Amino acid sequence: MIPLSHYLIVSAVLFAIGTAGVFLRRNLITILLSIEIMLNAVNLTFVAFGRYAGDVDGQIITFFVMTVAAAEAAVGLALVIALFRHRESLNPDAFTSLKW
Amino acid sequence: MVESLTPYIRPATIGIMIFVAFNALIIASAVLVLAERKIMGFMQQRYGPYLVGPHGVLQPIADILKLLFKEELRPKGADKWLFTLAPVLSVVTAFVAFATVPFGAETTFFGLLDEPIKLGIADVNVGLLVVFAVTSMGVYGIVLAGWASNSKYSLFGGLRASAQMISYELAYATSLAAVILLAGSLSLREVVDAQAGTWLGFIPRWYIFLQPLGFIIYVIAGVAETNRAPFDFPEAEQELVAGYNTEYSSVRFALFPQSEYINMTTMSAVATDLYLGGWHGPFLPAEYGWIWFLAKVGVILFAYIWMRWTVPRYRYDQLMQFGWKWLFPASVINLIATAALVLYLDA
Amino acid sequence: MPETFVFYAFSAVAIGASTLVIGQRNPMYSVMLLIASFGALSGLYIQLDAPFVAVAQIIIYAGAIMVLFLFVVMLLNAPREDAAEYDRSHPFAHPNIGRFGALLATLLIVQLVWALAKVGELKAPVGSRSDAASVGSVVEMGRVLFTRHTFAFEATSVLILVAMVGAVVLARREGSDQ
Amino acid sequence: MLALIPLFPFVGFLVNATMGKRLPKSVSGGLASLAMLASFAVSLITVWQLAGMSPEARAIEQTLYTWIASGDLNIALSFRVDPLAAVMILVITGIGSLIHIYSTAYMHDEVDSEFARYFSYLNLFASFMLVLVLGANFPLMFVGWEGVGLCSYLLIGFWFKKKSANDAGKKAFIVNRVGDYAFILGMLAIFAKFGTLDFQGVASAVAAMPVETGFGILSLATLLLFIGATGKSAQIPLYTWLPDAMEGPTPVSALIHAATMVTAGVYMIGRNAVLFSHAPETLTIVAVIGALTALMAGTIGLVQNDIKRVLAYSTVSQLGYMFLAMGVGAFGAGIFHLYTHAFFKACLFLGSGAVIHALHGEQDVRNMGGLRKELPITYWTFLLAAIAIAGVFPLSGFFSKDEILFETFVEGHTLLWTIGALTALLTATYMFRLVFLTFHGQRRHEAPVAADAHDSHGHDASSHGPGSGSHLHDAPPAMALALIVLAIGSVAAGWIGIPHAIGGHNELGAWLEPSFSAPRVAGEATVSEAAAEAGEAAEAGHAALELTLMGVSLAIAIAGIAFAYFVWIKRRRIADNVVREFPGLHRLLLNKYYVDELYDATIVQPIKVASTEGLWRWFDVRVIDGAVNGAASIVDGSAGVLRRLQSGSVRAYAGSLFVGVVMILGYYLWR
Repeated sequence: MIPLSHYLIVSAVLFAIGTAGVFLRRNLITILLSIEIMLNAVNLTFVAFGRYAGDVDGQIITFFVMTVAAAEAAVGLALVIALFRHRESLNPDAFTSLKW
Repeated sequence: MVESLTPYIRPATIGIMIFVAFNALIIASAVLVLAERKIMGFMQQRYGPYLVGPHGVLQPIADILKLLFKEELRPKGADKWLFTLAPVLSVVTAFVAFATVPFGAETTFFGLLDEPIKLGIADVNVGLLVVFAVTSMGVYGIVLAGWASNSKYSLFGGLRASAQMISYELAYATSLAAVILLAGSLSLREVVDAQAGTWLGFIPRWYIFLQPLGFIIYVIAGVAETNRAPFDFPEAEQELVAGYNTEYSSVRFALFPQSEYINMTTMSAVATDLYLGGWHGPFLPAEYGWIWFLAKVGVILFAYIWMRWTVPRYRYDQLMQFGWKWLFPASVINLIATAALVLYLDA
Repeated sequence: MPETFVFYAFSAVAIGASTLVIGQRNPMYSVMLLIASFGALSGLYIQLDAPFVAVAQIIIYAGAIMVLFLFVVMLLNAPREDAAEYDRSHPFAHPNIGRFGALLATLLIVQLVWALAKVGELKAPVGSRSDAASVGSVVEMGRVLFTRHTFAFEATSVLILVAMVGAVVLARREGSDQ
Repeated sequence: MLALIPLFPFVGFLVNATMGKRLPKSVSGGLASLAMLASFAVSLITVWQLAGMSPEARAIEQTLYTWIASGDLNIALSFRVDPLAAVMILVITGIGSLIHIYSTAYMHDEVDSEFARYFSYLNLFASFMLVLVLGANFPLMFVGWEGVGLCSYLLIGFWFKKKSANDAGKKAFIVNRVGDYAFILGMLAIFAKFGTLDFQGVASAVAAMPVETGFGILSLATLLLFIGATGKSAQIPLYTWLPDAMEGPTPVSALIHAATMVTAGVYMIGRNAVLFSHAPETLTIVAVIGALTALMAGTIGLVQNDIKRVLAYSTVSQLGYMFLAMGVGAFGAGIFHLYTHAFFKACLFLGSGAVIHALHGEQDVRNMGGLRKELPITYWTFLLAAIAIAGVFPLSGFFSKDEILFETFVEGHTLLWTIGALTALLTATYMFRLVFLTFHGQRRHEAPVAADAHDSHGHDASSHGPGSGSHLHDAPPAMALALIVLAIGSVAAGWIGIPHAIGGHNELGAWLEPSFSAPRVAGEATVSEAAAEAGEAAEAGHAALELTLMGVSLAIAIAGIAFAYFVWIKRRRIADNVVREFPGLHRLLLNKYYVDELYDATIVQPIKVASTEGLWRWFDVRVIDGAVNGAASIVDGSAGVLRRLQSGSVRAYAGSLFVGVVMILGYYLWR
């Protein structure tokens, strides 16, 4: 049987990858993808713990996370499209007008 | 490992099943190619393919050979990997989708096997969802093909495919949910077995009689999912030369119609399992139920082809309108009504 | 030890794919690789006796959300990143923030692994405390979802609605209001 | 059942207020009148039930639910009708419905929405007034008390496009607020003393106590309540709003500022008769104030030229009478006068309204005269009401006023009696001055011009067509009906209170008697019975004296009328001569003793100055604005530094957040 900690480590690594992606990439879409990676890492943690504790709550929370992810993707991509229409660019550093 | 996913069968038999199903699908697609052209001919009062072999029955073989000997073209500026991946992906998903579709009761293949086995590759407790999941992956093949070949027609085809398939998946899934409610199980085999027997001795207990609306929605959405006429927008000859597969040739090209026909077969098989009582039917012993199964699938496939050569293509906006404003609400209503019915009967 | 092998295989695919997702510049590839990573994750879910979550993962993430991403990528058709113009006024807006972030990420991994190492209980096999049936059954899941978590469920439905409206409003071109 | 009485008008209000704009006049007006009639019917039934009971137990109480419950303060939303309340609800609903009907004709020139607004206000007023009367405890009464104040404000300022109307409304509201404040204090005092605010509870608690000697808590509470009453019922010192209230539509003046609302104070004292009768100090004050108000208002009324103002001052003076009665402990007499006064004063106002209506907004008596011919109905009804108020036997006014004077005399307040008698003379005089100036002699006006000149009235003269002044039309049927009914009332209303001295037996007095005594517990009954017997005996003893006094007051009335006739019909010069002889006095009266100016100088201006110079120029500008600006500048300064961090780059933010995560996690690990 695989120890719980293995799953947790996997999810930790995935989460870190996601976070790194947010910083490394200069493309809004890829950044959104990185966020999806993070969410999935968390999902994995939930499911693993749920299996360990032996109740279905972990999986159910996963569904809620998926729902949120769907909503986030929809709104995020809509924003990306709107932004792209304004400046022909997907670079987050190009949208720094929201400051002092 | 997980009990739920292990179809507690011996690897040998699972191998047999895979072999059977795989070849069955390939043959089916070949037969469909011929059938399509024959029926088209019949409908247009022509002979259709007639030269290759008696009444042109060998026409599919000829087609395959022709395509095999064509040159592999890849347009300049096309994306190397995805251009190759796309057709493979579509055909693979098409095959995999069939993995959890049972197509017969226990049989020994006319005594070839010492003990009977269940016809069907994997019997999963969420089989229905697996089918749905894999078919939903099928869109990628087309979308990638459209994008990778770096041509505007293909791109339009891909965009259309993605939008269309996403839209119709909703109605598709919702109509499935109604059946799941009735059967109370996600396992296709259990759904089928729930339809054994008859009402009043002569009406078979098929869900099509409980779910007429659901069945219609399923078939329409299925047509849209497989990008068949009248919903064949991804490859609308008159508008985009050949849609997503404009730039394809030879084997890569061959894989697309191949996967399309396999998807059709899967759709029909699932429809049979869900609505037409699968392999259950009169006159034949349960052991030969798979004959019934084949017959029913054949009927639905004929309907597919019939539809294609009878109904003209929609306009794209009409497609979206229809999908979102009619089909989906109808399926939701159907689902709610079914749920109410189930509740009422249980209470 | 087949399941150990399966676990490592899936984990490797998931991590490798994710690394590649953030590792190269073409969003198209990123999307495809992410789908692969999701597939691997659903494999892990199956191994965790959560077949329903696994299938849902494929249907929702791979089948719907990623198609949406793909659609947008194709729509905007901006395959490669453009070089950024930075304003130096902010410490974090520096070109090297990328590397800085990567550093932080590795730091985070170290910390998390360390934290896990600290907790001895987690070394126990994942299935040791309960049997598969208790978490595997879809019926049980549905029951809990619609009894204990009804409110959250409804809330998410509202959330989805809001997101839908928001997306429509945002993505609509100016001037096409009528 | 009881709840229905205020409910009907309230429903009418809701309907008119919400969908009135879209309703035609006939519907909205008819609806409002119907609501009033319905609640009148219910009131009749209620009173019938009441009459069925034995005199001691005459009370119906209905508790809807507990309204406020906090600590030992426990207030139920409960209505209670006893003989006193019965009289009041009959007056309110009866005269109220008449005035509603009258208004349908009077306000007919308004546009639909205004029309509906008017009737919604009117209905709201009626329902609040009924709540005031039926409320079984102070807070509920106070609800009605405030509500009628609000409605009176709304209705006085009904023609809000006119500045004068707005000012009058505001004045009424503010002056009333002064009184209400005192009223609240009075309630608090009572709660502090008795721990309950229920009328019954207070009454029984007080009945247990000895009559207070000197100025104690009871006197304080009652005095505060009385100040509230002066506000609502326009007594010195808070009477100044009532004359200005005449800016409102005339039916409103009739209903609110003559018949019902202004009598609320009197009713309140009657309701707490037991309480007040235990505070002799206050009672004396009440009596004196009442008498003085009566006299002063009478003198002012003698010289006013605006027909409605004259009536207004006469109202004030009649209210003075009522308070005089209350003050000398003749609660029954006071209520009796309230009741008769409602009839003839309403009739007078409506009559004046008819005149104004006919003259398209002319209100100045100097421009009237000789209307006897054109407006017969108005004339006769007006005349009857005038005779009634002047107090001529056997019209209603006579009995009530006479009873008051008699009681005053019997109680030994000879001075007050003199003032009262003098006021009676004045009343008769100025009322008939009004009658003669308005209806006799020759026409002294040109209607259209007058209409344009003093269009102090919402009507546009043109709606009647120019030159219609040459031929005036009498009150339309709806108005005529109200006038006639009220005239009959002002003749006959008094006959239920005919004193024993002239062979009647004061039914009203007997009817009201239980309301003014403490709720009796078993065993006490005999005592109060004895008291009643004694009362009868006293009545009998006084018969001779009463007869003489009657004669006197009747003579006074006749004299007043005759004097008026002599001065304003026979020898017009005399009046002018008098004016010329005593210009100072005349100006003093004409300017209402300069009371308004006095208030303005002593109260309004100081407050104005204090608030402008002190609160505004110094406190607001220096302190408050200074604080605000200071805070703003601090924020501004710090923000100028901190804003550097806000680069607008999303990844920068994410980076800072991420650093935070790593650091916190690190802290927990290294710890």
